[in-house]
Amino acid sequence: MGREVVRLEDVWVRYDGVPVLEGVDLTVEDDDFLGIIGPNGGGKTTLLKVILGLVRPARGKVWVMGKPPRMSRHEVGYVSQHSLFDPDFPASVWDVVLMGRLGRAGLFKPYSRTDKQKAEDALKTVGMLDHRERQIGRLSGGEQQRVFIARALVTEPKLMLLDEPTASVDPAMQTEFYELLENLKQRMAIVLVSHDISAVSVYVSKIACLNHQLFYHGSEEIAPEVLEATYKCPVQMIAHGTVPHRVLKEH
Amino acid sequence: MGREVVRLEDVWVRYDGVPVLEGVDLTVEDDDFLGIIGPNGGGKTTLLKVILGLVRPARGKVWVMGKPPRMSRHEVGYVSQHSLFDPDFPASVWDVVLMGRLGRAGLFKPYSRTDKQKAEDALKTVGMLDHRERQIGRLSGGEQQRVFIARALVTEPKLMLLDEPTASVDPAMQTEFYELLENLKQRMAIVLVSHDISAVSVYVSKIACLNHQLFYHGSEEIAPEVLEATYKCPVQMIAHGTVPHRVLKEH
Amino acid sequence: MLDALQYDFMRNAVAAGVLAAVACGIIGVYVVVKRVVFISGGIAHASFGGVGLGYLVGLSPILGAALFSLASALGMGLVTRRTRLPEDTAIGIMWAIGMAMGIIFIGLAPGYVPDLFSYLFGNILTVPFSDLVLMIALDAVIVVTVVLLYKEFLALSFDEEFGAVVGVPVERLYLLLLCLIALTVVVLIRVVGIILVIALLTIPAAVARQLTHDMKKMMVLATVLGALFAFFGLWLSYEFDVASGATIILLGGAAMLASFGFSGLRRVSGREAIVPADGGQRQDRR
Amino acid sequence: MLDALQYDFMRNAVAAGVLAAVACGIIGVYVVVKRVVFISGGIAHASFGGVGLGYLVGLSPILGAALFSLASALGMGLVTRRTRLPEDTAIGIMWAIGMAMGIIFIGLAPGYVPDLFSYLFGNILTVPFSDLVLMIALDAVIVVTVVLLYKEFLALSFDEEFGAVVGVPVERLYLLLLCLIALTVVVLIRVVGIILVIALLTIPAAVARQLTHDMKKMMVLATVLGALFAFFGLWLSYEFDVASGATIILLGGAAMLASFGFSGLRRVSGREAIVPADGGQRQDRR
Amino acid sequence: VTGTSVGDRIGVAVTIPPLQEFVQRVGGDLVDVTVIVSQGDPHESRLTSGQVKAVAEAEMYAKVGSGIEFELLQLDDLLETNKDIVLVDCSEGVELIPMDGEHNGESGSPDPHIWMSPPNAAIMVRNICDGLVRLDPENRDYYLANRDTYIQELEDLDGRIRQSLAGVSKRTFMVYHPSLGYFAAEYGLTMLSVEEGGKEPTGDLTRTIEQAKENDITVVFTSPLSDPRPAEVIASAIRGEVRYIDPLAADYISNMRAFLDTLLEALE
Ligand SMILES: Nc1ncnc2c1ncn2[C@@H]1O[C@H](COP(=O)(O)OP(=O)(O)OP(=O)(O)O)[C@@H](O)[C@H]1O
Ligand SMILES: Nc1ncnc2c1ncn2[C@@H]1O[C@H](COP(=O)(O)OP(=O)(O)OP(=O)(O)O)[C@@H](O)[C@H]1O
Ligand SMILES: [Mg+2]
Ligand SMILES: [Mg+2]
Ligand SMILES: [Zn+2]
Repeated sequence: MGREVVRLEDVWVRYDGVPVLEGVDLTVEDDDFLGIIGPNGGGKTTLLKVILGLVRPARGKVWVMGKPPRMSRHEVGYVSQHSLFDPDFPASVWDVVLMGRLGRAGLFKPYSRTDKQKAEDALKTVGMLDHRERQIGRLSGGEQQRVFIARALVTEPKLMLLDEPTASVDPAMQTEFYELLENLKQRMAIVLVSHDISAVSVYVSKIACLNHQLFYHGSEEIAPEVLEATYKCPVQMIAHGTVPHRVLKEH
Repeated sequence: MGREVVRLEDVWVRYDGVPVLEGVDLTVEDDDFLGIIGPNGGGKTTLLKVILGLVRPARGKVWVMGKPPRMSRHEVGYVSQHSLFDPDFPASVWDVVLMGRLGRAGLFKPYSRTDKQKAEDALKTVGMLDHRERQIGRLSGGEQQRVFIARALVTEPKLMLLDEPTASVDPAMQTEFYELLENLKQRMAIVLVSHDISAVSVYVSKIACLNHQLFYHGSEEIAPEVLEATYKCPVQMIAHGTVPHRVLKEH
Repeated sequence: MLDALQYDFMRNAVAAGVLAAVACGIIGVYVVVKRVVFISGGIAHASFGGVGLGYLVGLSPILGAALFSLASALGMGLVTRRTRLPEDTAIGIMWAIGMAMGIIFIGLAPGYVPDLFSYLFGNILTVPFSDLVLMIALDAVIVVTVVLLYKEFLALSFDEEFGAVVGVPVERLYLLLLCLIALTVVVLIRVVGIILVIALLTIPAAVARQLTHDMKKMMVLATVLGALFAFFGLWLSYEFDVASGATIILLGGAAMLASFGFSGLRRVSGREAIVPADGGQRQDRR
Repeated sequence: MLDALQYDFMRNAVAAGVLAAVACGIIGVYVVVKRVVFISGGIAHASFGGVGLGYLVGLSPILGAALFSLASALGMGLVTRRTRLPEDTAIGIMWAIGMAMGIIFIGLAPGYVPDLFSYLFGNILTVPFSDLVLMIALDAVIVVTVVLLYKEFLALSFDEEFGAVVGVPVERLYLLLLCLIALTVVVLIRVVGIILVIALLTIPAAVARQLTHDMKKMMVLATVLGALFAFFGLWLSYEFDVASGATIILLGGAAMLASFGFSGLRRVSGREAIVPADGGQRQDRR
Repeated sequence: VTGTSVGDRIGVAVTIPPLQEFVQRVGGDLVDVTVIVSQGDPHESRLTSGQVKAVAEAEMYAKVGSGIEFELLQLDDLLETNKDIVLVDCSEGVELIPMDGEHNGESGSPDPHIWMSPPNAAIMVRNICDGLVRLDPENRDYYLANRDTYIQELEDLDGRIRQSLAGVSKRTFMVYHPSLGYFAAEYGLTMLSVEEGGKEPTGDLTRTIEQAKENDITVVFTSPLSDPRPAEVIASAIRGEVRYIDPLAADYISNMRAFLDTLLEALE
């Protein structure tokens, strides 16, 4: 139905000879909200990095917005799993959010009025405008995460990649966050990596399970057997017997 | 019923003035298998470090086996949340497991026959005896975790503290691991920190929820309201509506 | 001191101090926040190989130092990024190899090597006017580059991965930054010498960091602090007749201890308790 | 070379090389695996302050160096563990302050300071017999300590937290280890000088690490390699009449490049693909 | 280290280059001279393996003997490689004067630069000749004849210096490294020096500049062994110039003559 924003064909990635992605095929359309679940080390982060062009596959083809990934980076927003930075780093929230405009502003030029306007809007969206002068390292983990989401938003992406964005965020904030995504999904394609199967199954429109290979389920229900294949263990361990249902949406 | 192995009274811990543990009282008896759940940053790791004497509380009292924690360390086994080490580190599995005997062997003395015998037994228990000569950094994450469990076992602890021991272990191995715990719990008190509420509720005999304050539930059922208080958010987010029941034990 | 300023060489020394402070104020901030103190130290020491080469082939030693420091900047940048050698081992080894090459070259050079010590330990009192011109040029290069690429360098220092994602050529910028460090090292060699360069790069920025969270302000503050250390260090060394470079460093060191001691105290009194009892290996959140 | 060995002081030089190799083989392994290369470099440079103090108050400079290096070992150990200063900044500053103090002391010392150069760059040819005795004693201290505390040092290097949990006094052992490094530095100063000590501590251990995964074997290998570098470096420097310390380092550096080049090649051909495209900041799993 | 011993010529090792001319002129074709500190500063001690080889192969060693740091620190070790070597102390009979009092008086050690005065050089040449005669009595006459010829040249040099300086009223000169103490004492001049103990110049450069101005100095002498920049700083402050004097040149007499000419210009 929508336009195709991501297309992976038979993508293989190896680290030191050990395959991490094995023949992954994936299509994301511009109105998709795709959830990716899978065990630790399954290759979820790697898959996102392939889409970002940060990792080049050993085999296979990748198109983002019909172009090679590195050509379309400025249309992609990214919130990484670990934002490793020095808590004493001398940058304000405002500085950090503006970084999202780096690709648009261009080398050698200062940020334009538009850039600043977008940054303000994004901070408003995540409810952090009041904190714009605060030093980034002095915020709580959840607040930092909101700033990083704002940073991803200011790029005005057509595709948003979120790598376990709620891992360091407390449950109260998580709910807010998923509600934010509910709004965003009108405007862009979203790929959300999460361990939180229940949340994924509640909010996303499609689910894929990744454990080196990708089991892509489109918008159908996930059968327990599929989860079992992905996690290679009795599903009971993960979701105590009852597989998360779409039904939860109505909660 | 059992002998008391841990006793915390009104324990407060602050990092840089921010309280992490607030008036925690806890008792663990020698036949307990206590599960501790709670949100990120709730203070779970800190609580274990208090029991180990690695972090001194700002206020409150701690006894382990009736002594101050640093006096009874040799009777405590510990598997930490993150084992940060250099993957090229020149140590074999055997070297690492023997480290568990350091406290028993004493300074300046080489490891005794007994130490080596115990190390062998522990490796057998976790099924890693065949890998004793392998370099530790070259094992997979799950294999490493087993070695660390063996290292904790060789101390022949009366109390075993496990900090998210299955986080880097795949589900297949997780099941095995919980079965191992089933055996161990005959011999020692176990405190298990985990985010995996379902697993915790399946295997442990008591549950405590920690979010700066400790909600200790003894061996009763955990009511949804308790979980809600702990996680400060609709429980649906965590366990999608149905709270883990004891009932799962029969799975 | 004021009466000393009637002498050309003293005025040159003050000018050299200020020009050095500009370079080390700006670049030092990146050195400190991007944590490349040791790469900078390695670049400085490796430049000694160039000094030796200069003597050997009859080139200007400072030109040799510039070549070697640029080459080692690129070398260390690529080796620490592209290979899996433990970073500290790799830097330590390149560092010592540069120095060792310098020693061997000097040994092979014909005739005397008169001002070897002045390359090692520097002497701000004898900076000739021609060097001041060179320093002005290098300062200009540094200031213009940093003004033009300020936002990119900020992103590079803060979070390289995200920088790459939004299309900043992070590796090339990183290498450029290391080259700027190399140029700064060349500027500073005259003032404090190869061995003490690391201090002049680090101390003003580290003190400035205690006082502000804004990178631009940090740069201005570090420059001002560097100029103050240079001026008063020069004064003290003049009054007490001791080596100028070392005095500048010791003065900076004292300021550093004072500022950290102060904020350390503040922190200790703020934290109330929590002693990471033994074994609490400091956890760097980085 | 063999004819040169008829001379006492050439034999002394060879003996000094071997004794230094023992110290740097054993302690260097800890330096490399515990990643304290820069702390070691800092200890070495800070010891220059002691050399200067020795000249100033008329003490033996090597005694002064021993005092300063022990003091700076404890200082750096405590500062990097107990405070929140960024480690690289803290070490870099202490490093430079030690050096600067040395320069000031030497400036204040009366008369010529003739063998300053030999403290900076070492001269294995002038190691007096009395120093050999000192080196034997220090080697003995190092060997005995490491034999007695082998398992504790292993645990300390591998995983401090667990060590603390099983009741090993990790902080005290860490400081002891740094003190052993300080003693090693003093032993090595005669051979390669303050500035190159860092290389002799690192290179043999880093090469040995390429060849084995067992720490005891690594120590033996590093010692043998260090002795080979010292012997053949001495030989080359004798044949070509170049500085001995620098030759030893360059020889070690060449061995290092060869061994890493070799394993690097092996690795590249083994990995098949995966180029961490730009921005793939090297992720240290540590 | 320069020079090698060939054939049956007598190998003589000397500490500094000026001694090379002394020995060569006395020994003529019968000796082969090697300079031990041919590169670098004899005030520092850098022992190299080349020096070791040279001393091991020599039959005689001529040391300056006036307390040059290299000899104080390294010579015993070096001579150990050759226990039979004939050791000549050239300073025997030279009256040592303390180091430039104003700066280094407190240490009380003698000024080592004895060879910079031609009469001292003559004494040194005699000592060298005695050593060669001891070692090789058969060629005694040859050595004595050579010695006398060379000493005559030194005396000519001495006479020329005295004569040239006789009419000069300005008697004060400035040199960076205080290597001309014996020269100044011999000819009634006053030496001002800049450097102290081989250490980097500090703020007292201003005092030196004032001193230079008071004494109407227009030339600052320095040696190729020293960092030229401090001398340049002083020269530019007094609007004078820097001139080079090499106290370690191997061609002693012609070097001293050249120095005399520049000194005369400086004292104009
Ligand atoms: N730069 C790298 N070099 C070598 N191996 C790597 C690298 N990055 C990841 N790996 C390995 O590749 C595998 C997949 O990693 P990836 O980060 O994609 O997993 P993931 O699914 O995101 O896991 P998690 O749920 O823990 O975040 C892991 O085994 C990891 O150790
Ligand atoms: N050494 C430290 N210095 C300062 N703050 C710390 C330190 N260790 C932990 N903290 C903070 O204390 C809080 C509790 O940390 P703790 O590790 O105990 O949480 P946790 O419950 O184990 O969390 P998780 O589920 O993420 O492992 C966190 O906010 C953390 O940032
Ligand atoms: Mg991941
Ligand atoms: Mg934890
Ligand atoms: Zn002299």
